[in-house]
Amino acid sequence: MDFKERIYLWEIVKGLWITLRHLVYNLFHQRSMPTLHYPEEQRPMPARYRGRHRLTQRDDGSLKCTACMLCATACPAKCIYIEAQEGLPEGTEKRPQVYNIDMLKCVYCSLCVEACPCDAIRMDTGLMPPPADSREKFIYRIEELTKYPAIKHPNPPFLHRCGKL
Amino acid sequence: MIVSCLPEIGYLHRAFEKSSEKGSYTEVIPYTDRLNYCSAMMNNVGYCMAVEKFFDLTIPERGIYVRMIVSEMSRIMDHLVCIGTNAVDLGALTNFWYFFQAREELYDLIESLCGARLTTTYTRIGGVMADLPEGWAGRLEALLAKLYKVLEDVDGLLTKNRIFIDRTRGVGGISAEDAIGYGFTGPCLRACGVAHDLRKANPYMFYDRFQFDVPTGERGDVYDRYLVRMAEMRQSLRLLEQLLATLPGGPVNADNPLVVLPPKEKVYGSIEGLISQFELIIKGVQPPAGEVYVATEAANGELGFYIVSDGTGRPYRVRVRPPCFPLMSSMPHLVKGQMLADMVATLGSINIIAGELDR
Amino acid sequence: MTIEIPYIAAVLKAIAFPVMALNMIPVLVWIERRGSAFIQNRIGPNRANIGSFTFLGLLHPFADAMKFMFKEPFRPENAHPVFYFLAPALVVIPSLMALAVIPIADHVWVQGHEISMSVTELEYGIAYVFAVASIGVLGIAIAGWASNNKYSLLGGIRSTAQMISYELSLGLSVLGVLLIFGTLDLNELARGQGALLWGVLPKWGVFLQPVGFLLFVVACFAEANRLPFDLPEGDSELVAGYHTEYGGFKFSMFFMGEYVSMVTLASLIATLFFGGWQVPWMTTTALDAHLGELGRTLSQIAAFAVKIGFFLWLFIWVRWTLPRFRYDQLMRLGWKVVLPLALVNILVTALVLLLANGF
Amino acid sequence: MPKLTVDGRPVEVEAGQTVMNAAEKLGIEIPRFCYHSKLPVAGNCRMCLVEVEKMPKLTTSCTTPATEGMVVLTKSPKVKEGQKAVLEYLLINHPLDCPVCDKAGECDLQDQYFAFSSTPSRMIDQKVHKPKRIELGPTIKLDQERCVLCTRCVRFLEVYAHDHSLGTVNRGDRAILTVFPGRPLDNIYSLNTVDLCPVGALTSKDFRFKKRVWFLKNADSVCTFCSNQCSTVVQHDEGTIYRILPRENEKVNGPWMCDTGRLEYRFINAEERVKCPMVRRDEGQERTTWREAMEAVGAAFKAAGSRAAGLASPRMTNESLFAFAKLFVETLGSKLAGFVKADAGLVEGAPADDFLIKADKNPNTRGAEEIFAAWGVEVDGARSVLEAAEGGKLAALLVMDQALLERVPNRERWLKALAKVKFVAVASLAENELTRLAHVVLPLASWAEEEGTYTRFDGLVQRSWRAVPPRGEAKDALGLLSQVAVAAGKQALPLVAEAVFKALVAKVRCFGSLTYAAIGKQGAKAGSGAATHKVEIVNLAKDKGAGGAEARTW
Repeated sequence: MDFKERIYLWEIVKGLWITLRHLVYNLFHQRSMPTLHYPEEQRPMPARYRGRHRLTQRDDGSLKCTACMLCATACPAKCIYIEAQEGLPEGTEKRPQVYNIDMLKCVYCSLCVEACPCDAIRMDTGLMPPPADSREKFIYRIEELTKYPAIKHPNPPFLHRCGKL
Repeated sequence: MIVSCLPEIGYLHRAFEKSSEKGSYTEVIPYTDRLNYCSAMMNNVGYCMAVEKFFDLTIPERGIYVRMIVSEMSRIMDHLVCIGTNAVDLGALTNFWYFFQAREELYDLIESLCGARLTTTYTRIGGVMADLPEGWAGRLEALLAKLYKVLEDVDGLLTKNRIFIDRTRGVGGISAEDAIGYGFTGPCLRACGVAHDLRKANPYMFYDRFQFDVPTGERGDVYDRYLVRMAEMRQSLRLLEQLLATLPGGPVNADNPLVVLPPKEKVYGSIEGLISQFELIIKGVQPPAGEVYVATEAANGELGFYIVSDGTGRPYRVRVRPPCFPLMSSMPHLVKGQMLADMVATLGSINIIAGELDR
Repeated sequence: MTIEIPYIAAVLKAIAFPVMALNMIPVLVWIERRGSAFIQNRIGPNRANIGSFTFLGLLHPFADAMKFMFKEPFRPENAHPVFYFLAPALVVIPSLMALAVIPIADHVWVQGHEISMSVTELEYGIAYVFAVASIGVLGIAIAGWASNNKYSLLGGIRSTAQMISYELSLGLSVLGVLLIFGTLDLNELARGQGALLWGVLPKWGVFLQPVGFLLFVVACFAEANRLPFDLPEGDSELVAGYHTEYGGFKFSMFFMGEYVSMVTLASLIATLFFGGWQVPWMTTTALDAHLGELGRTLSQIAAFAVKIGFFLWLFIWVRWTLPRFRYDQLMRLGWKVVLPLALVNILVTALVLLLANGF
Repeated sequence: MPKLTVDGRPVEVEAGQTVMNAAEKLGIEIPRFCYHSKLPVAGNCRMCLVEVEKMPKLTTSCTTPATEGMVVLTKSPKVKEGQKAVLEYLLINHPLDCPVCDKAGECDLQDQYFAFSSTPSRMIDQKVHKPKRIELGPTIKLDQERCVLCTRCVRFLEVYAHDHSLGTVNRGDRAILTVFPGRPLDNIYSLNTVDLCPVGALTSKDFRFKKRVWFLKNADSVCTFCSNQCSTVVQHDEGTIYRILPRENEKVNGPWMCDTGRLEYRFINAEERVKCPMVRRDEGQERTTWREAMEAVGAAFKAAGSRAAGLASPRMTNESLFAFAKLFVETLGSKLAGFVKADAGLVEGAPADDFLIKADKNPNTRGAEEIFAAWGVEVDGARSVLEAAEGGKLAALLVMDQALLERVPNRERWLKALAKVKFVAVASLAENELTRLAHVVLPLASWAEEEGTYTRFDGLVQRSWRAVPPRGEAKDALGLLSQVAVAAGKQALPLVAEAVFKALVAKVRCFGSLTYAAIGKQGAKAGSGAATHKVEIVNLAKDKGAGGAEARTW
């Protein structure tokens, strides 16, 4: 410690100067502060944001999902529960009868999206799951999973694997 | 005055190692996020490097560059948290906010890279989840200058401030011999004057291609740890600058269909891709039977993954060598004979992350 | 029956001054919160509103006050049934009492009566302030003890020791000023600083006694339990120290006590070292001549307000800049640095005065 | 005995063996689709190509006889290239069906593509489309796009089931597997073709879309549908059984199994099962607790003394039968016990063939006879019980199987007789006439829910492992019998099957010196000493299928 450090004051004044600088700058640049006024202002979610799941649909509104269970297999939290049923005569051979995601178990790793061979599940809603007051309400069924559109629709399947998104 | 101290660990024990045996090799990656959650990316990288060692995989240059970039970013983020919270414990709140703002901006970048801030799950066995998005490197480059400024601010507020020096100098010190004896690694060891850094001592990825110094301290006390971490952040920034300047093009994932999932367009469009997808998801990657140990220089020190494979798609055993554990075990030694308030400073300076400590 | 003017004035002042002081608290809290926010690149509280008006967040302190008032007044099971409730009052009342002798302007004449602009004017004013202010420590010590909590007790003990140590320095560091002006009456002190020094500078204590000023300010910080001397609270070590067990209105009384004593101490600094209500370079007579008595009084009050405003801001500003001392360091500073310096300061001052005024 | 080298390793095989056999002998894996060790060789998939020195082209190892001095390479670059080419060829028109295909996860095409090729697709043209979701018969659906035309299914049906309904028609990429119009594939062995199919062309309607195969867990078991006792694998997940597959056992069933046996699991999953004990009150049967039910049983049996009787079932395991006999003969001291074997008349009329299906639908008739004989229970004990019941001499009766009435022709007589018994307890899986008559119904575990051994009609003792936990409050037979003993104020019986088996071997001489370890997964016959106790195997010696199955060489 040299003398300047030893007498406390010099460094304290320097420190005060730094904080004052921030104060004055922020006083006059309030808009550039990083804080968001949250409910009114919302951060734009990046295109890759892993949000709430979404089951994609074909143009006729039927689910793309074929209940192949790869997502349930890849899921490290084992939060996906699927029951298959015979498909409609005009559609694919198999379709899900039950497709539940337990959002309380989900860890948002997106391995299900990566596993899906049909582009049937995506996490591109840009939404977080809203709070609920019972465990049952956190089990999202097909209705909840098809409720929200993508933030960027159509979102080409996993283009970001090659860096284009 | 602290007469004796007994660290009680295990309150965040989540059976990481046992749970890892339950799923496929890929399913462990999200678990690794939860080890040192301040620098999840580095855990991802370390784990994937360990599994890749089974296969002798060659990751394309760009993939390794990307991994190095995220690792160095994570190192900075981790040190920002460590110093920021340490300062809060000493009553200086403002530094924390300056650092956390910088960290937030780094997180924003991480988020646009992999879609999550804390629980990244970014790397994959054989590469990474996704290449850098467009314009990402430029955003990072712009952020680097800002980070230098933040470091300067905190430097100005703390480094020469006598109150800070009084609180940290000679506090929680340990000699180099004792530190090695306890198994210290990382900044805490370097603060004792031992210039041991796995990136230099046992270069992995491309650390031997770039210039950076290994900052060391002298006395191994809280103040030296602070200085070493500050210097390391500057070195990481230096590394990031070099990495960004020489970032090559090309693919990021290894070209091995037995390990890496096929590109999505192949999965949707060809039976071959579809079959590979199914095989890799159902059975997982299946490393040959054997065992590997891969250690990386994580933010806190040597983060090692020891994996035993029995040739199936599930790890037979995963063992983590967490940097925190030896640090925590030295707590009684570090704080003995010191004052109660020093405990807070010391604990903060060795950067105990319970997720990693208890696993 | 006619009540004489001085009595009416005394009653009015006795009501108005504490009300003014208490009303400063929300403003101070607001400045503290918003100021710290801006220092830390945040926005700070700005949500409480009436209709759609938020008044820049000014309503938050009021909302807080309301909340405090409606909280359940509980007592921890093993806390002392009497002292636990008595302690907050013991903190807040003396700090309000100490304000009684602070003059905010020169005397005014109302219908031929000379009225002082303080609640009361005492010849030994400064001694009264110290005497009363030191009762506050009793409140804190009792609060720590009566809570029956080890952290609170430690906080209380720390506080006692700290206050005793620094009260000595506090008293000694002003002796120089008192020697120079030869009075203990605060109004007289302020009046004495109206002259000019070498025809240029106002004859303020700070110019005559720079060392005394610094020591006094340091001692003030310690007296007010503000960072870097907030050891009785020390949130990282003592989980808020003496008021750990307090909530609701009782907690807010500690809070008020702290802020009122900040006001007292800031007023003291202003009065002792910055000429009190003196407008620089303008004496009371000069102002009377130009602005009339009302204008003069108002401008003096304004000058005083500006001065204590600055010092209150200094309290806040320092808090968000510096780390906290350790207990032993605080004691060392108090006994080994501040106290000897104050003694030397008195000696030198006395010698100089002796030499200047002749034996 | 030709000697040859495969991949540089010398091997000697018997004359007439193929190169494939030689490689298998060395443990070298050669990929294949159409070849199956139990089927005639077709050689049409070309997957098993190997390189043989001095042969100009790659040759199929499944058809090439091993000859003296042959040098075979199975992993040379040329072979690998050939394998890749074959796989690419097979995949050209293969539909992108893995997500909807039940075979995914156990599909030879998937596994072999991944193991032997994993080269990306070069196909840019439209795939050939063929009919999908064809109802081939009551049990099977056909997808002609997925079919790789290996004809395993055709060959199986022709050789084993003597059924010529399946066949391939057309050529080239128009070739399809099909049945004659209006002649569905309706064969009791049809589901074996689903096992044989290397891809997902043939899928079982029963298992279709129920569960992904990679979630299934296996438990080795024995089919209890008839006295042939096919070795099986019970595939289950989280307490539910999803399908039963044959387990290869040369001594019993080879790799085949009949459809009836495969579908026998359904009653185990059924919701209608008795899940908790029931007691008859005035207004009918009411749910109750085990404690209350056993109090009633205990009171009745205590009061009955030697007037207690029991009826076992030849569906029970050897261990349970042993415990049952021990309970009545030793613990309760009642000579009135027996088991109800299928009536000769019923066995005569039951479906049976010369392959795997036997007329006696009770798996363990022989075991029951041996064990009861060892305990000195008369062979026709059931008749004595019936007569005693008719005479109103019975105070308490324990029936171990609700299917009692299915095995007797004189049901009315039995019903009338049982109605006269003062107290009837029925350990049961499901409700029927008999349980409605019972005073207490006790939930019994099914065969998949308990461990034990069964003795086949030819004396082969086979082990069955527990696959799933018992439904509801059901108890396995050992536990239930022990409870009865305790309730009657006697000592508890052992609960662990292996311990009971040890006691059984000690008591029943015809089990020789068998142990669980000796039985293993393939079963074992007791030594020749076991034959000293001569038991007439009712009606089975006359069964024409018995000899036929034995005589067949796989």
